[in-house]
Amino acid sequence: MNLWSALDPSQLINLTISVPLIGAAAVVLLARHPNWRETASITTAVILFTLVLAITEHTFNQVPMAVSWGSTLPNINIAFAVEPLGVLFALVASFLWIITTIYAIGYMRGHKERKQTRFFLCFALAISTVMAICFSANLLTLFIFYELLTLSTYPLVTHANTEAAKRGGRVYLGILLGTSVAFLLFAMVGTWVTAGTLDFTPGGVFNDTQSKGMVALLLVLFCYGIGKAALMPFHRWLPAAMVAPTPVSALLHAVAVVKAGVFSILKVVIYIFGIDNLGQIVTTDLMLYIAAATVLLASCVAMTKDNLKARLAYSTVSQLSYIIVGALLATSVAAAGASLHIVTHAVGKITLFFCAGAIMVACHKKNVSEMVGLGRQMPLTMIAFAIGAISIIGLPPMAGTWSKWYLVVGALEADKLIIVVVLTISSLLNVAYLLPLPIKAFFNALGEKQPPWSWSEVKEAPLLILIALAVTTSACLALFFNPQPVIELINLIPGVSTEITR
Amino acid sequence: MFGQHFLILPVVLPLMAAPLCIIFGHRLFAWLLATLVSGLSFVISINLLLAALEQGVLSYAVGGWEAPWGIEVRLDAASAMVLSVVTGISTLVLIYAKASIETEIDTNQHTLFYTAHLLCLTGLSGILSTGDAFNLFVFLEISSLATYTLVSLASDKRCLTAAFRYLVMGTIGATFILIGVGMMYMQTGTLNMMDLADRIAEIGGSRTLNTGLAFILVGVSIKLALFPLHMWLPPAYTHAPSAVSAFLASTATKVAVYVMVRFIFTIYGAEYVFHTMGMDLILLLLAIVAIFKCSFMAMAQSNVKTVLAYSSVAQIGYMILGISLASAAGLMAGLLHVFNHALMKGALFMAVGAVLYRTGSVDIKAFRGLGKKMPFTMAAFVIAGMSIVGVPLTAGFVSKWYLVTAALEQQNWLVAFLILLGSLLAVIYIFRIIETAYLKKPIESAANKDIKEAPLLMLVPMWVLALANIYFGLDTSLSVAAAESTSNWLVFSTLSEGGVQ
Amino acid sequence: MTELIDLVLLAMLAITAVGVIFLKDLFAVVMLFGIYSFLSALIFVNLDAVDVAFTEAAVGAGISTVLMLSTLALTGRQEKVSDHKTFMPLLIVVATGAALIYGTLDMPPFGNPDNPVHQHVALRYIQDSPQEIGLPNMVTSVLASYRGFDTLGETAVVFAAAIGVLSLLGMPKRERAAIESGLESHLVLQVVAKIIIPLIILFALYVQFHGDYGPGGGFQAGVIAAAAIILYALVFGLPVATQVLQPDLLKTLAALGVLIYAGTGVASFFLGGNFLDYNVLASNPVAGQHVGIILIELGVGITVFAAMLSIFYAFASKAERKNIQ
Amino acid sequence: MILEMISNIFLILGAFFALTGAVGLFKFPDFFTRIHAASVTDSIATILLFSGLILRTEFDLVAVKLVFVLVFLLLTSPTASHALAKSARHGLLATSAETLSKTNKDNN
Amino acid sequence: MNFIIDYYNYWVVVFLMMAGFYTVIAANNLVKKIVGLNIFQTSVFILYISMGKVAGGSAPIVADGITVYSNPLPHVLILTAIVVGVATTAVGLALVVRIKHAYGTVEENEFKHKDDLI
Repeated sequence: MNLWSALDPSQLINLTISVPLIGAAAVVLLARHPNWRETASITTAVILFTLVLAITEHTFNQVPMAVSWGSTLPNINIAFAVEPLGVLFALVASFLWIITTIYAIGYMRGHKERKQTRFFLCFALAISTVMAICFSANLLTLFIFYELLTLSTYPLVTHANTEAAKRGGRVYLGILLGTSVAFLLFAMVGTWVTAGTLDFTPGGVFNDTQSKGMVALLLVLFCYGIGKAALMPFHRWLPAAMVAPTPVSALLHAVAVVKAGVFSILKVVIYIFGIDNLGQIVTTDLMLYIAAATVLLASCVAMTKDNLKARLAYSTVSQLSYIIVGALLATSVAAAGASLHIVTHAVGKITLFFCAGAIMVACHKKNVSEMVGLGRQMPLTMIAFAIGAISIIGLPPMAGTWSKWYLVVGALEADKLIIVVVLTISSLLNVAYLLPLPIKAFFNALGEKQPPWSWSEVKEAPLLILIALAVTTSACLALFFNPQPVIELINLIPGVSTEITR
Repeated sequence: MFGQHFLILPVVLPLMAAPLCIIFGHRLFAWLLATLVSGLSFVISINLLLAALEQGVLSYAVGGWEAPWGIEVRLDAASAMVLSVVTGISTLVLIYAKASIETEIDTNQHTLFYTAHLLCLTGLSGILSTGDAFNLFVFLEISSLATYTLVSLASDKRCLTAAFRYLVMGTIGATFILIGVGMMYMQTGTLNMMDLADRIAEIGGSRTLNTGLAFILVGVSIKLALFPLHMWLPPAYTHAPSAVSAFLASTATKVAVYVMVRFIFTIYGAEYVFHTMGMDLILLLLAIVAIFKCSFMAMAQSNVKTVLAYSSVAQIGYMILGISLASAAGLMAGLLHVFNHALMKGALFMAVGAVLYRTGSVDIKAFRGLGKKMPFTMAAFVIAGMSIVGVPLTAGFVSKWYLVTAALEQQNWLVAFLILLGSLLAVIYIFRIIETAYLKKPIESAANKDIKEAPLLMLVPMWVLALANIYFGLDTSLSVAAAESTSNWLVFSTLSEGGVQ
Repeated sequence: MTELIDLVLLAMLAITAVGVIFLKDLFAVVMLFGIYSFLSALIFVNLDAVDVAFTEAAVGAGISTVLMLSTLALTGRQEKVSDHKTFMPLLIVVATGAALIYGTLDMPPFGNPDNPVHQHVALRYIQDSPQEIGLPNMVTSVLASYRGFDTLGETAVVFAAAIGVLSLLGMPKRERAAIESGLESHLVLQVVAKIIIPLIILFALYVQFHGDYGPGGGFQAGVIAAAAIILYALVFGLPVATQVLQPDLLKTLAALGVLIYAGTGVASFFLGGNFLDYNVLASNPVAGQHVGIILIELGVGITVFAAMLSIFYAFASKAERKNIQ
Repeated sequence: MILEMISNIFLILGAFFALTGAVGLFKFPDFFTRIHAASVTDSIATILLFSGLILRTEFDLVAVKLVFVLVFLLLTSPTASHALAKSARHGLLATSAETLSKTNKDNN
Repeated sequence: MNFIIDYYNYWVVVFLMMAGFYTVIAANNLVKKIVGLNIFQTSVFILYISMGKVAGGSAPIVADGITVYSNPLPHVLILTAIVVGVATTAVGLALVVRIKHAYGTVEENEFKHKDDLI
C-alpha cells in the first residue's frame, strides 16, 4: 500500500513538512471558491496521512530516515530523524487531522464563521509544524517548531475577535511563550552547556560526569518549560483557549498542541535523560507527585464546571498529567502506557469535543445543565459522547483501557502504590464528571412520564460532523480490539516495552 | 591602486560629500549624493570586513607618519563589523528618509538634513576606524553635533528641549572622556591605542589610571545611555524625525558600546578593568537594572516611539551585560547583540515612521486596525518585534542564545534566568502594539478612511531590514564569525580564556 | 616666578568661577565668563602655550561672549531664583571632585622635565619636526602634519556647528536697512571703525600666513577676520554687512574650506602618498610639507571665518527681528 | 643701564596710574565720573607702560610690534569709553548732580 | 611642602572644573548652563596645558639659544578642543534661542510637562 516507495525514504520527512505548506498556499489561492478551498484542505490531509503511513512502514522495516536543513547556530543543525515515538504521534496527528478538517468544514459552514480562509490557512500551518516536531532530531529543532506552533495557533484562538477571545489569546500566548522562553530555552542552553550536545540519543545524553544538581534542575525546567503539557500551575491557558471555535479546541486538545506538549516531555525523558537514568535524578519524584496532584485537582475542578467545553478542558489537563506520570515513573512499561495514552486519549477526547461542537451547531447549548433530555433530539451524538467518555474513563470495551492498564502496571512495577491509588481515584472522578451528561440526556432525571420516542423531534448535527463522529468512535472501539500495531510500534522505542519485567 | 586607501574612505567620502551638498544646495541632488556616498562606503566597509576576517588587523598611517607619532587608522573585525552596520543602516535610512521627512521636516531644510546626516556618518565611521584616543574624541564630537542638529530638525517643539538635554549630557560625557584621555596621556605620554595598551600593561596601574578609566567609562556610559545616565535618550528618540530615530537607535549607541569595548578590552585590558577595579559587578548590576526598569517603563508608555526608545535602553542593557561577563563568550554575545539589535530597531522605527507618515500620529491608538490598512508595514513590524522578543529563526534569538550560553558557562544561573525573564517583558510591550494593530477595531473617522500602505521608498528599506532579521536568524555564519573572531582577538592578549569565574 | 604668576592667576580664576555660580544677573555672568577666558589665556601664555592662549582669547573672550550676549538679548538677562534642589548636584560634584583629587595623587609632578609626557612622543616632535617639516613653530607642524587628521576633524566640527545653527535659526534674509539697526548716531565709532577694520583684517592675514613661524594659524586668523566683520555689522548695522558679505556666499565658503582641506588629503592619494601625506606634494618632502600646510591652513581659515560669521549673522538677525517687532 | 632705569620709572608710573584709575572706578559717585576716571588714567597708563617696555627692547621688530599695539590701544580705548558714555546718555542715564537737583525739586 | 608645590596647580584646576560642572547641573537658566559648560571645558584645557609645561622651558617655537621647549602636543590637542567647545556652545545657544521662542521661557523649572525638563 506504499504509494511513495519510489521516493528515497528520507525525502518523506521533507514532504510531510512541506505538503501542508503547499496545502496552505492552495487554500490562500482558492480563497474565492470555498468548495475548491475545502477540497484542497482535505486532499492535503489525505496525502499527508499516506506519507506518514509510508514512513511507518519504513520504520517497521528498520529503515533509517534523517535529513538536515543545515545549521542556524554553529554546530547545531536544524535536523530531522524518524524514530518510533515520533511516528506514533505523527500517525495520530495526521489521521485525526483528516477528520478534524472534515468536521471543521461542517462546523464552520453550519456556524457561518467569518474569515474561513485564514482559519484553514493557520490550520494547515499548525499541522506542518506538528509534523516537524514529530520528526525533530534535536532539542533546538523541537524548540523552534514548538514556538512556531504556538504562534501559528494564536490566530486560531483569537479567531472570534471578541474581547473574551483577546483575553484568551493573551493568556494563551503569555503562558506558552512565557514558559518556553523562561524555562525551556533555559533548560536547552543548560543541556547544551552541560552535555555539549542537543541531539536526541537513545539512553540519554547525560552521564555520571555531569553535576547531579544541574541535571536535576534541568528536569524541573523541562517539565515546566514545556507549558503545552499543562502541568499545574501552568495549565490556565488551556481553559482560556476555550474561546476558540470547537474544531480548534479539538485540534488543540486532541491533535496538535497539548499532544505536542506531552510528546515533547516523553521525547525529552526518553532521549535526553533516558528512562534508566531518570531513577537516579532527585527531582523525578517531586515532579511525579506534582503531576499526580494535577491529575486529581484538575478532575475535581472539572466536576465544578457547568460549561461543557470548560469541563472537557480540565479533563484534558488531568489526562495529560497521566502521560507525564507515566513518563516520570521511569519504568519501560509505564513509558509504554504513556505513549499509548497519547493515542487513546486523542481519539477519546476528540470524540467528546466533536459532540460538544455538534450540540453547539445543532441546538446552541453550552452548559451541561441545559442538556437534559437532549438524547431525544440528537441520539447519535449522545451515543458517540457516551462511547468517548467510557474510553476516557478507561473501561472496556474502549481503547482507554489499555493505556490505563499499562500505566497502573508501570506504577506497580515502580512500587509507587500511591500513584496506583491516584489513578484509580481519578478514574472514578472521570466517571463522575463525564457520564452524567449522557445519562441526563437519555433518561432525564425529572422522571415524569415521557412521550414515546419519535424521529420527528430529531434535529441532528450536519452530516459531515456525524461522519467525523462515526470515524472517531469506531477508532475508539477498534483500538480496544486490535491495539497490536500500535503496541508493536511502541515496543520499537528504545528503552520502552510492554513486557512486564517481573 | 586605491587598495590601501580603502581604510580611510568610509570617513573621507561622507566628509567630502557633506560640503558638496551645501554648495549645490538642491535637495534632490543632496539626497542622491548622500545615498550614493553612503552606499559606496557600505560596499567598501563590507570589503574591509572580509579583509579583516582574513588578515586580522588592517592599519593605515594618516599623513604617512607611523603609529605613535601620527594618527593611525586601524580596523579589526570588530570595528569593521560595526562599521558595515553603520554604513549599511545609514544607506537604508537615507533611502527611507526621502519620503519620510517630507511630512516631518519643512522643505527648505532637507539639504541641511542630508548634510547633517553625512557629517554624523563621518563622525561615526571616524570613531570606528581611528586608532588614536584623542582622535576618537574629535570624531565623537562631530557625530554628536550633527546628532543634536538632526534631533532638533523635527517640527514638534518638544524636540528642542530633548535636543538641549541631549546636548548638555552629551557634552558632559565628552568632557569626561577628555579628562580620562588626559590622565592616560599624562601617565603614558602617548595617545595611540596600541601604544597605550603596552605602556599601561608596563605601568600595571596607578591611581591616575584608575581615575582615567572611571571617567572614560562614565563618559561613554552617558553616550550609550547606560541605565542611570539614559535620561536623554527617550525624549530624543521620541521627538526626533523618524528617519533620525531609526538611524540613531541602530547606530549611535552601538558605536558607543564599541568604544566602551575598545577602552575596556583593547586599551586597559579586561584583566585590569574587571579584576583590579572590579568593574564587572557594577556593570552587571547596572545592566540588569536597565533591562528591567526600562522594560517596565516601555510597557507604561502610550507613545509607540517612546516604547521603542525605552526598549532600546533595555536592549543596551543586554549588550553591557554581555561585556560585563568578562569572558570571550560574553563579549562575543554582546557584540553579536550590537549587530542584531541594529537590524531590529532600525526596522521597528522605520515601521513606526511609516505609520506616522500615513496617520500623522504615533500614539498607540493610531495603530488600531492598521493590520488591515497597512499590511506590509505592520508585517515588517511584527517580524522585527518577534526578533526583539527573541523568537527562534530571528536574529534576536541568536543573540539571546549566546548571552544565555555565556552566562551559563560561568555557572551564572541567576543572570541567565534574568536575561530570559527580561525578554518576557519584551513579549508584553511588543504584543501590546501588535494586538492593537490586528485585533482592535479602528476608530471610524473621515481621517482614518483614506489611510493606505506606505510609499515604496519607505517599504523597501524597512523590508530589507526585516528580512535581514530573518536571514541572520537562519544563517548566523557571517555575524557570528565576525563577532567570534573579534572577541577572540580582543581578549587574546589580555584575558586568560574562560573569563572571570 | 612663573609659579607665582600662575598661582595669582589661578586664584583670580577661582574667584571668577565662584562669582559665576552665585550671580543671578546673566549679563554679569557672561562678562565674568569673558574675564575667565582672558585669565586662562594668560595662564596659557604663562605655561608657554602661546598658540592656545591666542585661540582662547579670540574664541572664549571673543566669539563665545558675543554669542552669549546676543542670546541674552533674546532671552532676558535675569535668572529667576528657583526652588531648585542644590543638594543632589553638590553631592555629585563633590564625589566627582574627590575622584579627581584621588586621581591627581599619582600624577607626575607639575613641570617636571622627566614626566612621561615629555619623554615618549613629544621628544620626536621637538627634536625632528624642524627637520622633517621645516617649520620653527612645532605646534603648527604637529597640528597640521603629524596630527593633521585631528585638524580635519576640527574643521568638520566647525562646519557641523554652522550647519546646526543655520538649521536652528535659519538663514538671515538680506532685508533692506531696518529702522535703528546699528549705531548710525555714533559718528566717532564709525570713523574709528573705518580706520581699524582694515588693520584687523591685515592682522588676520598676517596671522594666517605667519602661523608657520610664530604663534597663529588658520583658526586664529579666521576668528580675527570674523571679528572684524562682526565689528562692522555692529557699527553699521547687520543689513549693510549682509549686503557686503551675503550669507549664501558664507555658507559656500564654509563648505569650500572643508573641501580644500580634504581635497589636499585626496590629492596626496593621487600623488602616491597616504591620505594627508604632504611629502609627495612637491619635489622634496620639506617643500611638500610647506605647500600642504599652507593649503590646509587656508582651508581651516576660510571655514572658520565663514562659519563663525554666519553663526553670528544667524543670531544677530534673530535679535534684529525681535527689536523690530 | 640708563634706559633700564627710565623704563623702570615709566613702568612704575604706568602701574600707579592704572591703579588710580581702578580706585576711581570704585570711589566716584556715578557712571560718568567713573568712566571718566577710568578712561583718562587708562590712556596715560598705556602710554607709559608701553614706552617703558619699548625702552627694554633692542629696538628691533619687537619694538615695532609694540608701537603698533600702542597705536591700536590709543585708538580703541577712548572710543570705547566714548561709546559707553554716549549710549548711557542715549539711555537717559542721569549724573548724580542731576538726580540730586531733581530730588530737591520734588521735595519743594 | 614639596608635595604641594608639585600638585597645587592640579588641585586648583580640579576646583575650577567642579565649579563649572556644578553650574551646569545646578543652574536653572539654560544660558547659565551653557556658561557652566564652557567653564568646565576651559578648566580641562588648563589641566592639559599644565601637564605640557616644562619648568624653565619656553614656547615650542624654535629660536636660537633656547634648548628646553615645553611639550607642543597638549597645545595641539587643546587647540582642537577649544574649537570643539565653541562649536558646541554655538549650537547650544541656538537651541536656547529656539526654546525661548517656542516655550517663552528658558528657566528649567517653568516648563509645563515633566518630559520637557532638561
